[in-house]
This record gives sequence, C-alpha cells and structure tokens, in this order.
Amino acid sequence: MTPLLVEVEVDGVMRRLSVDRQENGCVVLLDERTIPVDIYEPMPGVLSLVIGGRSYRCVRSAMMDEETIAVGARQYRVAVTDRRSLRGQRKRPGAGNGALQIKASMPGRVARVLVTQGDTVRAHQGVVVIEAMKMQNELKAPREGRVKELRVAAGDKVASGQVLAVIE
Amino acid sequence: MTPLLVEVEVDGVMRRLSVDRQENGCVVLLDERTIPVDIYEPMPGVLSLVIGGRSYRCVRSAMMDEETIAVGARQYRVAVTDRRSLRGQRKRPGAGNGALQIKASMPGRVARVLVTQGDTVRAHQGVVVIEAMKMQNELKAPREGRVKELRVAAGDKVASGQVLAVIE
Amino acid sequence: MPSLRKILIANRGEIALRLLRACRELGISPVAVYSDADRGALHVQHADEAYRLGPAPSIDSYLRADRILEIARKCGADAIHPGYGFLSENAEFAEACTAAGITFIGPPASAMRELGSKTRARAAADRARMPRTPGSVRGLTSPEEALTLAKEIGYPVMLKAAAGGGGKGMRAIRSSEELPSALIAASDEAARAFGSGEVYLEKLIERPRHIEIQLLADQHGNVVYLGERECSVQRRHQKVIEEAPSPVVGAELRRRMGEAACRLAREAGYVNASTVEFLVDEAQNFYFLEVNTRLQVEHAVSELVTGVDLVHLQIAIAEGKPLPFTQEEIALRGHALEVRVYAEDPESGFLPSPGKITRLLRPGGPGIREDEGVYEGWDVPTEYDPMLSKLIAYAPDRATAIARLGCAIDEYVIGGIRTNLKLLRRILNDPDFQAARIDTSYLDRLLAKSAPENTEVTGDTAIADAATIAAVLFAAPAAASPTSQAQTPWQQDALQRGLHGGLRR
Amino acid sequence: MPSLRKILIANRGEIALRLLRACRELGISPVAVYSDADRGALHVQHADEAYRLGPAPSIDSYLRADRILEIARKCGADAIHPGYGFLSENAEFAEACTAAGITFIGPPASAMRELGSKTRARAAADRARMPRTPGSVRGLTSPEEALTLAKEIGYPVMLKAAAGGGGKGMRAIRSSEELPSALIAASDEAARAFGSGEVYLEKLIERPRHIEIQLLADQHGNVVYLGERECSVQRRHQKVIEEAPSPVVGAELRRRMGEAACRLAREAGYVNASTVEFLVDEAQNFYFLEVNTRLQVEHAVSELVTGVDLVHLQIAIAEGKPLPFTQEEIALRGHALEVRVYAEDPESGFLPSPGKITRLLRPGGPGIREDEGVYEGWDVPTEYDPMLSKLIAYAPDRATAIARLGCAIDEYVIGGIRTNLKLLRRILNDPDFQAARIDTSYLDRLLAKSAPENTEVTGDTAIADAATIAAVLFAAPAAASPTSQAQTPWQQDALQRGLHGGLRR
Repeated sequence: MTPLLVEVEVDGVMRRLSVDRQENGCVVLLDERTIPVDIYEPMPGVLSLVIGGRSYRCVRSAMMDEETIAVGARQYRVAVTDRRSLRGQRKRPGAGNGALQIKASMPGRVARVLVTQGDTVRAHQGVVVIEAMKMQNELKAPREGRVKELRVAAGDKVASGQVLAVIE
Repeated sequence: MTPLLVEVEVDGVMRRLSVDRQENGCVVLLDERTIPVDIYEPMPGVLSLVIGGRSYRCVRSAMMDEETIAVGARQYRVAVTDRRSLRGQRKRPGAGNGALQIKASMPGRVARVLVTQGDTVRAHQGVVVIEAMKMQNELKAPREGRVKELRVAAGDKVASGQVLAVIE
Repeated sequence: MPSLRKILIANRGEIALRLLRACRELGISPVAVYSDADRGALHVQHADEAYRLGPAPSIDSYLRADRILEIARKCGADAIHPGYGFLSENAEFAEACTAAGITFIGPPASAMRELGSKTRARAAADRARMPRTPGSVRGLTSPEEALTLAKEIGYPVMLKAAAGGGGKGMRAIRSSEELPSALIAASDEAARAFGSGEVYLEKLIERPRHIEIQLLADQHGNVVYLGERECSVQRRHQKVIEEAPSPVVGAELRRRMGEAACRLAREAGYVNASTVEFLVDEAQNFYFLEVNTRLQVEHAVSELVTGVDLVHLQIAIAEGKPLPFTQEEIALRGHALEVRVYAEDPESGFLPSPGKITRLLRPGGPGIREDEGVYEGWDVPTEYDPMLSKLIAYAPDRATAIARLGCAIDEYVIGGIRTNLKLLRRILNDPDFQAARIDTSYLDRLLAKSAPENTEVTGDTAIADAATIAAVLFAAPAAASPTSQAQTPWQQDALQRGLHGGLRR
Repeated sequence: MPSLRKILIANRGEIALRLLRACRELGISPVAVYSDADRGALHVQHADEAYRLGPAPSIDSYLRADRILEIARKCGADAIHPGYGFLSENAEFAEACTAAGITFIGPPASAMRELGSKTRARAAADRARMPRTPGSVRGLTSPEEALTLAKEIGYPVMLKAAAGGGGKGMRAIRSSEELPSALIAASDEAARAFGSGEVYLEKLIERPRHIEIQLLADQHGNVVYLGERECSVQRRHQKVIEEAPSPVVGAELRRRMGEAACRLAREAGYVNASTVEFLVDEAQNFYFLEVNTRLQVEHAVSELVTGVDLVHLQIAIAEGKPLPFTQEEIALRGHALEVRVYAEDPESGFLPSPGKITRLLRPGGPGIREDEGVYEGWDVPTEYDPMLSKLIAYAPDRATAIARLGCAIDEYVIGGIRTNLKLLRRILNDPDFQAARIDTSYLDRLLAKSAPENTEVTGDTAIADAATIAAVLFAAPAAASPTSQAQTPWQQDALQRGLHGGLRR
C-alpha cells in the first residue's frame, strides 16, 4: 500500500503528514517521527485515537467552509489539502488582493446595507447588518477594496454562507 | 393522490388503515374515524405526531425480525403488511404445521445441544442452550415436531438471528 | 383551590421542558404551545398536548396573549405557567388569565406592577427599610432636577429606565457635563424599547457584585428566602455563569439580605416565586437593584443547594397550599454552578450561530444536571434567544463544583453550530474566577485579554498532533475504517477523492 | 502519603466512567484498560491513557491481575481503583499492588480476608456485638452437626456458601428430611463456583428487607456511617432498584445499625469504603448478612442524600487524608432511587440482549443523574454483565423521587436491543412498591402476576392508535416526510416498495 501524503493547516500552521494504513490503525509520519495510531470510530464524526498509550477523543464539526477538530475542551481549525492542489487554494480572507466574498455567518434578515456598489471601503468597515436571534451583527470588509457587487437589500432573508457582497 | 391501504398487527390485533398524505401531515381512516395527523420527524426512527391536539413521540426499534413502536413507557409490537401479500405471510411461530426455524435470540456461544437430528420434540422442549453475558439460556421448540436440521454444535459462536435448528 | 390537573406552558426552549417535567412528576398534564419554527422542538415532542400559536416571530406566537388564553380555554387547562421572558412579567396577561378563570402561576398583577417598575420598586424598598443606592424614587422631570440630584449623591451616577432591562436606556455618567445630553438619549432609548421614557438616577456602585435572593411566598402570608445566588459573571448585563451560595456571603449578610427581601415581598403583597436583585460593594454593603417577578433562568443552583424544587413549589403555591417548610428549616448544603450554553461565537464578537445541530454528546455522571432545550438534529431557530441549554454542577464545595463543571464541558460536544463552551471553560480555568475575584465587569476584563493558545494550555503538542491526524482520517474515511466502503488497496487517487469528499461534506 | 497523580481504573462499563470522572475532577490523570471487546467503550474514549489487556473473556482481560499490574508499573500509575466485581474483592491482588508499591484504593488485604469469608465475618460480628441470624460461625463439618444445629435454631434454615455470592451454594431448608442431601448439593455447587465447598447454616428470616449501611473509614481510625440503603427489590439475589433512605428505617434504628456496622469495621481494622448488609424482619430486628469490601453499584443514592462524593473520599482516604467530617456532621436530606438498566428481556425469561444500540435518547433535567456506560452506536458485548446504565433520581421526598424516576424512564429511549426499562416502570407504578410494602421476594411476587396490558394502563386506545399510525409512517417513509426522496405523487406501487423497504431495513 502506498502511504498517503497530505498537508493539513492546523490553527494556521501548515503541517505535512504521511499516513500508512495498517491493521486496526495506521502509522503516521509527522515531523520526522513515526507514530503508530490505534483507531476506533464510535460514530460518524468521532474518532477515538490511542497514540503511544494516550487516548484522544477527536470530534469533527463542519460549519460553513470551516472545519474544526475538538479534543476535549480544545478546538483546532483544520484544513486538509492534497499536495498537488495546495498552491493558490484555501487562501485566508484578507490575505491577498483578488475578489473577496462577504458571506452571511448565520441565517437571518438583512437589517441595513451600509455601502453602495462602487464604494471604496476600508479594512474592517461595516458592509451589511444582519439581524438574527434578537441581535444585530455588522459584517465588515476584511480588507480595503471596492464594492464590486451587492447581492442583497434591506429586508432580504439570507441563509448561512450566502454571499452578500463582493469586494475587489 | 391515492390513499394508501395497509394492515398493521399491533400487539397481536390486526388493524386496517388508509393513509392519505397532506401538507404537513396526513389524514388517516382508522376504525371508520377520519383522523388528521400532524407529523414531524425529529430524527430517523422518531416521529412526533400531533393528533387532535394530543402529542405523541413515537420511537421505532427493530430487533431481529420484530419491530416495536414505543410511545412514552408503552411499547407496541407491530407488523405492517400490504393487503395483497397478507395471506400466508408473517405467520407467528407455532401457529402452523410447516418447517420452523429456531433462531438465536442473541449473539453468544452454543453451550449444549439437547437433541439430535431426527428426534421428535414436544412443544417447549429445550433444543439448544446458548451462553451469553454469563447466563445460559435454553431455546425451546415452539411446537411439537421432528428435528429436521441441526446447524450448530456445542462451542460454536452464533450471531443474533442465526438459524440453529429446523423443526418440521 | 383544588389541585391543578392541566397546565399550559406558555414558553419554549429549556424552560418549557423543565416546566413540563415538573408537571408530569406531579401528575399534572402539560400542554405545549409552539410557533412554526418550533413544531419539532423538544417541548412539543414531550407534551401531552401541543397547539400551534402562529408564525415564528415572538410577536406572532409566544407573545400572543389572546391566542394562548384561547388555547387554554379550549383545551381545558386550569392554569398557565409563563416561564421567564415572553409574557412572564406582563401584568395585563396575568389579569386576563384571572378574568378567564385560569390560574396564572406567578404573582398577582398588582404585586407585579408594584415591583415591575423600578422607580415604584425603589419606593417600596424604602417602605421595607431595604438599603438601596442613593438616588430618585420617581422618574426625572427635568435636566435641572437631574443635575441637582446628581450633585447631591455625587458622581459617578447611573441613568436607568424605570421600565428597563437588559441595559437599554442605561448610561453611566461621570461628570455634570455629560448629564443633560445623556438624559435625553437615555429617555429616547427607553421610550423606543419599553414604550415609556421614564428614567431615574442613582449612585453608581464601583465594581459591584451581582447577588440576588430567591424568595417564595404563599397565599397565606408566609414568605421565606432560599439563600442567595451570585451572578457577577455577565456580559452586556446578561448573566453567563451563576452560583449558589455566593463565595462572599456569610450567614449574617445572608440573613440581612434575605430578611430585607422578605420585607419587600410582604410590603408588595407578593405571592409565588421571585428574586430580589442586589449590588454588593467591596465593603459588603448591599443595595437594592430590582425585583424579578418570575422564575429566574438560574433557579436551578438554588434548588441544588437547598434541596427543594422551585417549580413544584410554584405550583403548590398557585394551588393555595401553604409552604411546606419554615425559614428555619431551610439549610444550604454544598455548592452549585450553572453555565448558560449559547449558540454564539465568542471569537467573532458573539455573533449568534443558529443552524442544525449535527452532533450532540451530552455529559453525565455525579452532580451533573442538564436542563436542555435541544437535541441532535434540531435546527436552532434564528428568532429567539440563543440559549441552548443550562449545564449545572453540584459538589460539596466550590472548587470541586468548578472542576466538575469544567469536566462536563470537556465532555460536551455540540457539532454543526458555534457555541460559547470554550469561553465557559476558559472562565472556569481562570485563577480570578477560581478565587472568586469577580464583579460585574469581570468578564469584560477577561475578554479584553487574549485567549490562551491551545499549546499554551498544555505545554505539549501531542493533542495538536492527535487533532492533525484525526483531521486527515476524517478527510480520508478509508484511513479510519478499513472495513468500510474502501476495502480496495489504499491508493493515492482514491484517497484524493476521499479527501475532497471529506472536506466538502 | 503524597497526593495521587495517576490512577489506573481496573474496570469497565459505567463504573469505569464514573471513576474516571472523579479522577478528572480531582486533577488526577485516569488510565483505562480494556479488553478487545471494549476498544470502543466510553471509558477508553474518555481516559487520558488506555492500554489493551487481552481478549474479551474476563479471565483473559479484566481478571488478569498480572497484566494490570504490569501496565500500572509501565505507565507510572501510583494507584489502582478496582471498582466493583472483577478484582475488587481479591485480597491477593490488593497484596500484589502493595508489594509493587502501588496504592490499592480499597481496604488492606487483611481486612478484606477477615470480612470476605462469610463465616469469619459472622465471627467478627459476634465480637463486634452485632446481631446476626442464629446459626454457625464456621463451616459445617458433617450432616449430623448440621441437623443438630438446625434443630437448635429451628426450621426453616438457610444453607450458604462461606465464599459465596449471587445465590450460588444457597438453599432454603424447611425440614430435617431435606437437609442432608441439600448439604451435599450446596457444598458441591459452592466448590465448583468459588473453589471452596465450605457451607454454613443460619436461621431463615421470612420476608426480610435488604438494608445496608454505607461506611467510610480512614487510616487514622475514624469510621463513620452515611445512612442506609434499602435494596429489597431483587431478582435471583441481584438488586434491581435501590433507595436511600429506607422507607422503614427511623433515626433510632439507623443509629443502632450504623453504630453496629462501625464497630465491625473497627474490629476488622477496616479502611476505605465498605457496605455492611443486613436483613431486617417485620418487627424491625436487624441481622448481619455480609460485608462488601468495596464500592457498591448502588453507592450513588447515598451520595445524593448525604451530599458527599464517595469516590472522591475513597481517593482521599487512600492518600492518607483524614475524613473531612464527623458522624455528627452527616445529615440525610431528601430521597434518592436508582434503577439498574439492563440489556435483557424480562418478557422472555430475562434473556440477555446484547447487540448494537441503534438509538439512545437520554433523560435529563432536575434531580436526574445518569451514570452511563454506553452510547448510541455502541455494540453491547456478550461477555460481561448486561448493565448498561444506572438511572438515579433525587427529590425532596420518596413519592416525588418515584414519580421523577418514572418520568425519566418514560423519556429514556434505547433502541436496537431489549432492556428492562418497561419492567422498571411497572415496579415504580406498582402500589405495593409505592407504599414501600417490599421485601426480598417482592419482585418475584410481582413477576408472577401478568403485566398489565397497554390498554389497561390508559383506559383509552388513543396511544395505540398513534403507535399504529406511526408504524405505517415508518414503514412508508414517504408518508412521513413529503420533502424526502418520494416527492412524486403518492402512489400505491411506490408505497408497496416503501413498506417492504421499511420492514426489511
């Protein structure tokens, strides 16, 4: 069997692993250490790992385009990429200069739109206000730019993850 | 839409229903009463029914060839049949004269086999003893007959529902 | 009054389920009401009867007093329990229940009015010889009156809305220059929020603790206090963690606060459960803050340390029964802490995080109580308060209760939405919280500090390694379970597909 | 002795998780051990460390004292908690731990031996001036001796195995004719089960209640009792429901039983937690039965009424700390009941029902504690005791605790396997149980009566109608969810397929 080579971004740090499937688990090569891992999957989205005698219950949660792994009280934001498609992918918001989508972080209703198309916005300037659970929440531009598109108007219902505006 | 006609055996009593799907629920014709039913499925295997203002949480559990519906503390054994295939199907053990399978009611190990092939057995005579969870349990012939087949021997591991012997 | 047979629960979420359980335990049939967003909610599933109120917004559903009364009449309910929030402090609704011959499980409308207005309650506090912050006992009528009063009691002062709650119409004023314009702004805000622009002025207490007394009063004039709760861990005037007893209240202070609260209840002709809130300063002076004329969210911690069931007693009181114990028979034992589990993201400015709960693993074991309002598969609606559940720990002492609650949070898994569990864990780990060095601005101070990184907490990277490996195994399911779909040899190409499938699920 | 830092938990199931939680709360690192059947068990998932013992059978895993000690040494555990069952009452194991420099959380081996043999314990009871049933204090040596003794104390008498437990080697004898052959049979059975054929004879108490005293003894000679538990609801000498306090024990009887139990513990040089079991007759005479030199399954009900944590205290005692309270400081408050939830089918002769738990909905809310050992998706193994979970209710009084526990059982859903939940509910509903008219043969009498039919319970058929309709909707999923796969018009043919699919799933 060919070991799997992957790169994982964990809490913003990129890590390289090789994973080789074995009976009852796998052998991982991480940071030049060879780590045998005993694996049990009690239910979908939950993995019990025993590594060198230490036991970890790892729970996956996917929210919008983000994935976290919780181990006890600790939560890690992770993003797994295969090696070939690594470059140019999963760029973090605000990191580059391309067009950037502002998405609703929760379902709700558009209370106000604070900009108009063509406006220049500063980083962290409010763009759209969403109301949900009795609270108003201002979604901000992650970096400076120009409002290329405005896809919602006051009063619109929006779904979680829906694109509200595009900054370029 | 054509209403669905079904027969259900509930705790041994055969009942006939017609079910007509509507928005947010259905209309049931049962015992010559027309019953509007509001339906919500919070998770697979669980139904919340509101019937005439009364609320029922109904939980399905399937064990071996038996199905139960639990409503609060009450459990009902149910068997749904469509009308065409009703006759001759789902005959209860001991009710007829055909060949009859004795199945393991739980996973375990065969402790003893109490009969040999060709033996005549009385109703309720012990046939096989299964050991599980530190307890020995004797599986009995549901009616008199002859041991047509014996499919296990002492020491065998058996799965739940596995056929151990056939009585004819 | 005969025993109640059927109670309509005019609420939703965890409190509806908690009330429903109490009804069942007492052999009373619980009736649920629900909005369109709540047809699948736990309180509907578990009720004996359930009736639709209307569309999701509260104003069209849980605030529809007329619909609720109509349903109660039609289904033959002989009482209504309003829970907290919604109609629970609405005197008109209490009156309408009484007029319809339906028992309102709460105080008489008159007592609710007397104590519901903060200015009237302050006047009642004076009659009950209860310490309060220096300041007005009626609404301010002019900026001049405000300036004179403020000078008299000394800056800093607080402007507050008489009908207020939740921090609206509230302003801290540190000098006379700020006062006139703040008065106008506060009054405007109060008028918009509560339909009354009445504001009053009181001395601002620096770094106060929020400590409140739980009261029970029956219809026969018996009033008792069941100790205090400390609720100093707040954000924007919303309580986050509550505990009983308060780590700073001794027997003598408890007795003085409790007796003062009982006097106020008697003064107002109060019946049923209520809470008298106080601010306590660093010198252990206590000042009357306001009265909540209903069951509190945080009532569970009092139940655990006193051993009583407040909802059972609310119902008994409504049935006309006398309290089953005297003040002398009430003893506190052990320590209880409650955390409010919210669907919100503390790391993004506490944005609400409604949505589908894809995984729910609840803690259990000794000393753990959960008053839950959600289940795995439930879609948390956007229309209501984002509280999912109350997680409560009881133990012989405060340190053990904190440790126990922390462990329960570690066990708790809520997947698919963001929650404040990690923040709650951080508070419980905080040395200041553990040493009870808290006041109402404690949480703001904690939040101003940056949260410790995962690696700082442990000092080793093994847990991060496990998370890293788990992330890969989740993304490539074949790696996790050799007996699942991918029994074919482990191949690079298949895995690339696995990775994508895993990520995009 | 320094504080413990790492404890190996030599057990499985709910007690392993309960012990593990206690360790975490105390800041002690818990280490799990597991058989091949338990790799996916909760106690493995939640431990800090986990080590494989061996194949599934207990004799190859949880009874492997050598493996467990080796693991403890290798991982640096400074103590072992044995839980109940398995190695918990094995004096050789306790000695081996001590020899290896690892603290055994339990009594010294000497006290375990002194009280573990029933005949030696009876002799110790005499020295401690503790009432016991008339009969022998050493093993019978001949049928003649047995006949003489039986005549002396009067029939009916009981034959019991000195090393016994769980009803093995036990015989009720009503006349001298039965005695000689029964003696041989009992001795043979005892020899096979326990490796010792020693049997003794005692007076049979008619319709006794099983009432036991919880003890704690520290290393400094302090011994206290934490009230009693009544465990009269039994089947084949296995407890099914336990409660504290006993509904028939008043303050005076409690004091007499408690003090007698403390005397016995002192007599035997006992340290740590133990339980002294008694039979109590209808005239409230109490007779020493036996001592359990370990934590009991039913310890939780004592914790709830006394407000202490017995496992925390076991650990503190093992660390050499003195008890943190005196006898006078221990007070009972409220009432607690526990039911043992088993994977067994009471309707088919209590056949075990292992298998996969396909749905698990756990109860919650006020006064409910669950010490759980399973989760949704867990495959209950065939190799061990079929207890899934302990469900415990606390309330101010017995009637409320019974009602509360009944409601919790109604909420509890365990799908995919058969359980005794329905029988537990039936007991809680039974007027005799509610009136505390119970003794150790109560449950056999109840089981001899036929269970009430579903319709008898309610008197109406509406619930059966709902179940009937639900059965059809489950069988034809399209009927339940119009927005699911079958969005096409409701058609006879599609439904026939749906029906079959539903049934055969």
